[in-house]
Amino acid sequence: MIYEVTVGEAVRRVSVDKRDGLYFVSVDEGPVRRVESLKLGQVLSMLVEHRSVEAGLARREGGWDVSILGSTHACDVVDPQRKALRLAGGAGSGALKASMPGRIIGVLVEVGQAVSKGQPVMVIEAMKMENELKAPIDGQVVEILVEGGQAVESGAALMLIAAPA
Amino acid sequence: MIYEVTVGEAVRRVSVDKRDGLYFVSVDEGPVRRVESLKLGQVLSMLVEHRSVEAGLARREGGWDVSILGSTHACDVVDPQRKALRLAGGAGSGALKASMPGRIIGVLVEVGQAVSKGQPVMVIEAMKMENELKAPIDGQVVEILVEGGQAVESGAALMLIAAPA
Amino acid sequence: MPEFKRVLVANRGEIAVRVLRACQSLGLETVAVFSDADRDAPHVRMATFARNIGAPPASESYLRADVLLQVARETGADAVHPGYGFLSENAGFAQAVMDAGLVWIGPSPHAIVAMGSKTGSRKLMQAAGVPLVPGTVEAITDEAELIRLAEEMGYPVMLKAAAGGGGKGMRRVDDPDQLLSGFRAARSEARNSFGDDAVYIEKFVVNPRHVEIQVLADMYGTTLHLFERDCSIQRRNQKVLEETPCPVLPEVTRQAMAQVAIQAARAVDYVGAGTVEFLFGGDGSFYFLEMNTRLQVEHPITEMVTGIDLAQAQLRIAMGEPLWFAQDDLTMHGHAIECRVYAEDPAQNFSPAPGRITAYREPGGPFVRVDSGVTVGFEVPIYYDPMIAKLVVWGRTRDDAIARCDRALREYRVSGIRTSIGFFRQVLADPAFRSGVYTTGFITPEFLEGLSHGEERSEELASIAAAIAQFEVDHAPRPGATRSEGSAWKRAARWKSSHRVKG
Amino acid sequence: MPEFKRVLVANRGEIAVRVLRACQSLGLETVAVFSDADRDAPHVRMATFARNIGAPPASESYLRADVLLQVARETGADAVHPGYGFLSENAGFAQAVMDAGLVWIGPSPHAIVAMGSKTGSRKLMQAAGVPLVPGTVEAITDEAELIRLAEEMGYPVMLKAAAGGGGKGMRRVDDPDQLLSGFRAARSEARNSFGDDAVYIEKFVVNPRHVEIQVLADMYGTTLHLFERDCSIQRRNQKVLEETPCPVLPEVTRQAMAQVAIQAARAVDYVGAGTVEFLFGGDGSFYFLEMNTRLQVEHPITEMVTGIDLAQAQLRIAMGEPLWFAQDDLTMHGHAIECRVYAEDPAQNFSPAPGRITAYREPGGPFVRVDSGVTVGFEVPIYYDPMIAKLVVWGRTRDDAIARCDRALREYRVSGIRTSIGFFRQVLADPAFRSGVYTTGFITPEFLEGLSHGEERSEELASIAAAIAQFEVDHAPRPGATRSEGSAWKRAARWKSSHRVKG
Repeated sequence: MIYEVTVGEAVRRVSVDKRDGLYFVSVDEGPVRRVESLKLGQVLSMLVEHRSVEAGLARREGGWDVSILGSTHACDVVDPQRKALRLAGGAGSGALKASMPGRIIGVLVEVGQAVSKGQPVMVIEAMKMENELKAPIDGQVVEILVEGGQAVESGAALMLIAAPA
Repeated sequence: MIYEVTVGEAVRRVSVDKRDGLYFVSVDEGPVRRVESLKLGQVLSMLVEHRSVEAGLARREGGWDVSILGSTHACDVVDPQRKALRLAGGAGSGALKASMPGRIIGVLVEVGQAVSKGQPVMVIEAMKMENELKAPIDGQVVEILVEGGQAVESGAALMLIAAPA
Repeated sequence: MPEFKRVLVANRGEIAVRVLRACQSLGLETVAVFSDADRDAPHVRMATFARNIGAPPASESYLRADVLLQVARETGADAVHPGYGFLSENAGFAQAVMDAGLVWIGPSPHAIVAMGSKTGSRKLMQAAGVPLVPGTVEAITDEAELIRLAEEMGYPVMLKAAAGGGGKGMRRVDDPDQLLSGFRAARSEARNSFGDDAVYIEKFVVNPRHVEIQVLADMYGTTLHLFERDCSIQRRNQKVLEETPCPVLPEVTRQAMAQVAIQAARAVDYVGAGTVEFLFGGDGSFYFLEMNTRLQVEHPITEMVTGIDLAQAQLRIAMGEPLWFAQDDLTMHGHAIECRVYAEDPAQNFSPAPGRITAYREPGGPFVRVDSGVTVGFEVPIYYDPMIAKLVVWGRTRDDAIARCDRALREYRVSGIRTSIGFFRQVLADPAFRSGVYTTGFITPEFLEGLSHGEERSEELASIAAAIAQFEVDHAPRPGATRSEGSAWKRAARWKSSHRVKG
Repeated sequence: MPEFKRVLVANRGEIAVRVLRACQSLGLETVAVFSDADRDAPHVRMATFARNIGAPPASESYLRADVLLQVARETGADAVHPGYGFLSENAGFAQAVMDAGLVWIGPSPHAIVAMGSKTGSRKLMQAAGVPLVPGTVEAITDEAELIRLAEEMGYPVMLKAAAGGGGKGMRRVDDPDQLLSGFRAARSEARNSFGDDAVYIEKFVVNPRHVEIQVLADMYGTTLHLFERDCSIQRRNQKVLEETPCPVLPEVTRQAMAQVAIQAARAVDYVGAGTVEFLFGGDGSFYFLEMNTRLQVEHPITEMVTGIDLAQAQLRIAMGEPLWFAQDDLTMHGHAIECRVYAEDPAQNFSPAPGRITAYREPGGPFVRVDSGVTVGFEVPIYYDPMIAKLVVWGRTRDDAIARCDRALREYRVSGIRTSIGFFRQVLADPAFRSGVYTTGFITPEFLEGLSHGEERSEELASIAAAIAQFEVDHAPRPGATRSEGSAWKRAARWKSSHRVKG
């Protein structure tokens, strides 16, 4: 099984095999490492060639948030075979999702308005801090799914943006 | 719903009602107390008339082990209606079960031997300590299910004792 | 003599837990309050009694003075501890508590009011002889006066347009030669920018640090200091890491600063625990900033080096106990550091990261203390301050404390939300921090840039973990079998050993 | 100068964790070892490397010197720390480690052997002038000699049948008048019981306490003491709670005992951390019992009052560092108490209670330390010592420490297994303990009897909890919905607030 894992700018091809309860892992076709891995709730205790690594796991859209020694790495995980399938499907529809739970305190655009990728379109407040949410693609605002003042969960769909035809 | 709860020597009749997510509890027909109860994993966080009580729970044969402030109370819980049924069933067969996980280091009786209730019949070792297991009833040893040296889980059946006919 | 037996703690999170612990050590009963977002929070589960006080937004729960007083009445509480934040520096609430016949665990409303106003407290402190950042508030027109003032306050000085803002009309002047030319340039710039050439002069504090003095005062006029805390490591003007002693504070300045703090507290007849904050310049000068009339977030480091439990001290003082130690009984023993663990993402400019904590393990062992307000399973709410815990360590020397702090940070495990734990390891490793010579400008954009570039090796391990986690999901035989590996070890072991004995 | 960078920790549980922490604070890499029963234990998860060393029984894993040395070789470890228990006082293992070219973090095999034999160490100590419980080992026949000996050692004395046992042929004699009649009676009883009238005399230590002195010695002949620990609270001759200072030890005796301990250590050229145990009589006398040539379970209370990290000290001494402080630099600061938390049921005569820990929360806050070897989800194995954690607290005074200890015990939450946490609260509440005047006989059958009678109110609350738990099982709508109440609070809250804003 080969996964494409993206952390920040870096993309790694991680090949994973499981035999007799042990994982054999190779990164970017480097040496194969033996990993004894034990899942304890939301934590993965790994012995990577006997090196002890504890990784906290949290599911995220398209992959996992992995915490190692207090730092969290956002890992996008793609199975290249499925990725191919996914890319073949429809592209260009942009649903803006809440990146954190919070309260919508500002909607900066209107339905019908043209927006460009990266343009701030909404403001969400959490823990006394305001955070701008940006348009994921160039396009036109089709629908706004929340109102000012509304509390939202992380991942909730907030706005639909249609790519130019 | 009324439960008969036995802790040590004391038997209490605990009546439990649930309305609108709140429990209304009365012990031995005493005053009805309002209990807001929240189960957090194996812990029950109760507000008993606003008094905050945290109870650790562990399932045990016939009831619950309940830990409050570091002390564990073995609570046998019986639904009187079912109890009636249970008593109506067959009585007098005695299966000796392991009271803790450990290793059998001594079998003190033989098949066919007569034993009396409370007589030590087996020795189990756990954490460098030896512990005697006692016959649960008067009777005759019918079968010994384990051998010396064997490791057993808590609750494992160790020996069958038949009550005198 | 005020007596009380049951304390309502009008707060949440780690500070509520902190106060509950102090109460319990003194044999006092406690009443916790909680909003709908906090039912399963530790403070609710630790208190003697707990009452719901409303909806999650603080304005509908923790800031509802009327509801808090009603709960105090209904639960038979006879004292109120406000913690920090929320209503802790609200003189009206303090007065209302006292009017209701309850003991207010804090200074008098008079002291809160006096220190609450920036300008009012400056005037009061000036009258009490407390040093303030020197400067004029009126425009200067006479160049001779300007020269005299600059000489008086010492160089460097700052010339500022009275109507200014955004850096316009500001001139730093480092020596007398440049004073007049700088003054003329500033006036001209001010006139051009704001149509007003009024310029005033202020001392420029070079390489400032934020240093504060802890004070304790009883009802009988005894006011002691418990030395300083250095709180210069800040992000967005908020403290994130504090240490004591301040690594660059000369003993003579420490003593002088402490005396000034006592003076400041006495000027408002202060009672209880309070903190006097100073700007400490690289040239050894220091200036009063403000007094916080409550327990400070970073109070634990003072506890670690003095052995005094400040929250217990607040309670005992409020009970009317005279201070049970003298100034000479207090010494600084070793070095302490506190890291404020926030639910936030340092790599994303410290953006908030609320959410459910799915795994949680605090560090332990020698001279490590965690004051926290969360547990596993708790959902860090979006409504309040993102601080979830404080990691406090002690060492015989500063180097010991730093090494132990790094060790404890390595041990701290939080899953489900992002935290600032990894960020602190970077602070501790920084040469400027190591040297002890740093200022309030320590966290620069460059420092943050470094954060977002994860370590290669750590990222590779994260990739492997993510791939294995994904593999397990893709090949999951059935739900609920996640512990199979661990059990396999044990099953195999049992089988082997029982087999061996039989054979 | 011995140098090392990677330490193999040949142990498990809390002491393995303790040593890992010390290594990490010093920047050393670590190798943890684990049996099949310990794969998910914290020490495995905290170390740099971890290796499986065999089946759960200690004889097949933690006691396998050969396997440990092989793992050290394979992992590139260059030093071995044995912890306590297991191979820590095994001179052969120490020698093998050194023969393999690795650094042994402990005293020399010679010192281990010398102190390992009860009779050998007594002779050695006698030669070194260390006080032993006075007595003869040969039978006494001459009454005049008996009188002289009794006078010499002081009353009360004990007459013991040389062939005796089980209390037969033993006579306590409190004053000279009873000596000869007691002697004749003892001889006659001995003759009748054992057919042998040989009787010897030993000093009777009245109301004994177990007091021990911590020592630290470097490679260069410097041997210091770190004061005493009182370990008199015992069950089945095993320590369960320790405190320092000893509440009844006069300063002059403390000094004398400390000097004797240093003498004892010097007599075997001791290097590293060690403990000299004494019997301390109610009359102020004290006698050498034995020396433990390793880190002691109860070492943390010494750390709390001296500020010295003893596990780090072991490592630094083994690196060849001369002691970095002098005797005069050491003072006792405040009071510390340790409770050994066992997985056992105090109400059932402390019978073991292994099993899976289903919920776990350690206490925190000021001056509270937990050294533990477990986490939630861990199954406490049946194979090893039942100690799962040590709760250590500090206070400025003994009363402060006791109050804080009780507070911390209240806070400690363990579900799934029984522990001695509640038992300690009973110890702390006991008037004899409070007074500080107690002996090794503190835990009597009557004390245990009190334990098995639960508190009425607590039992009632347990009954209510059990009934509600049962009710929830009986009325469970479907599996996996256990958090519904909590979520309901939050759902309701969100709904309310979003509703409000819309309206």
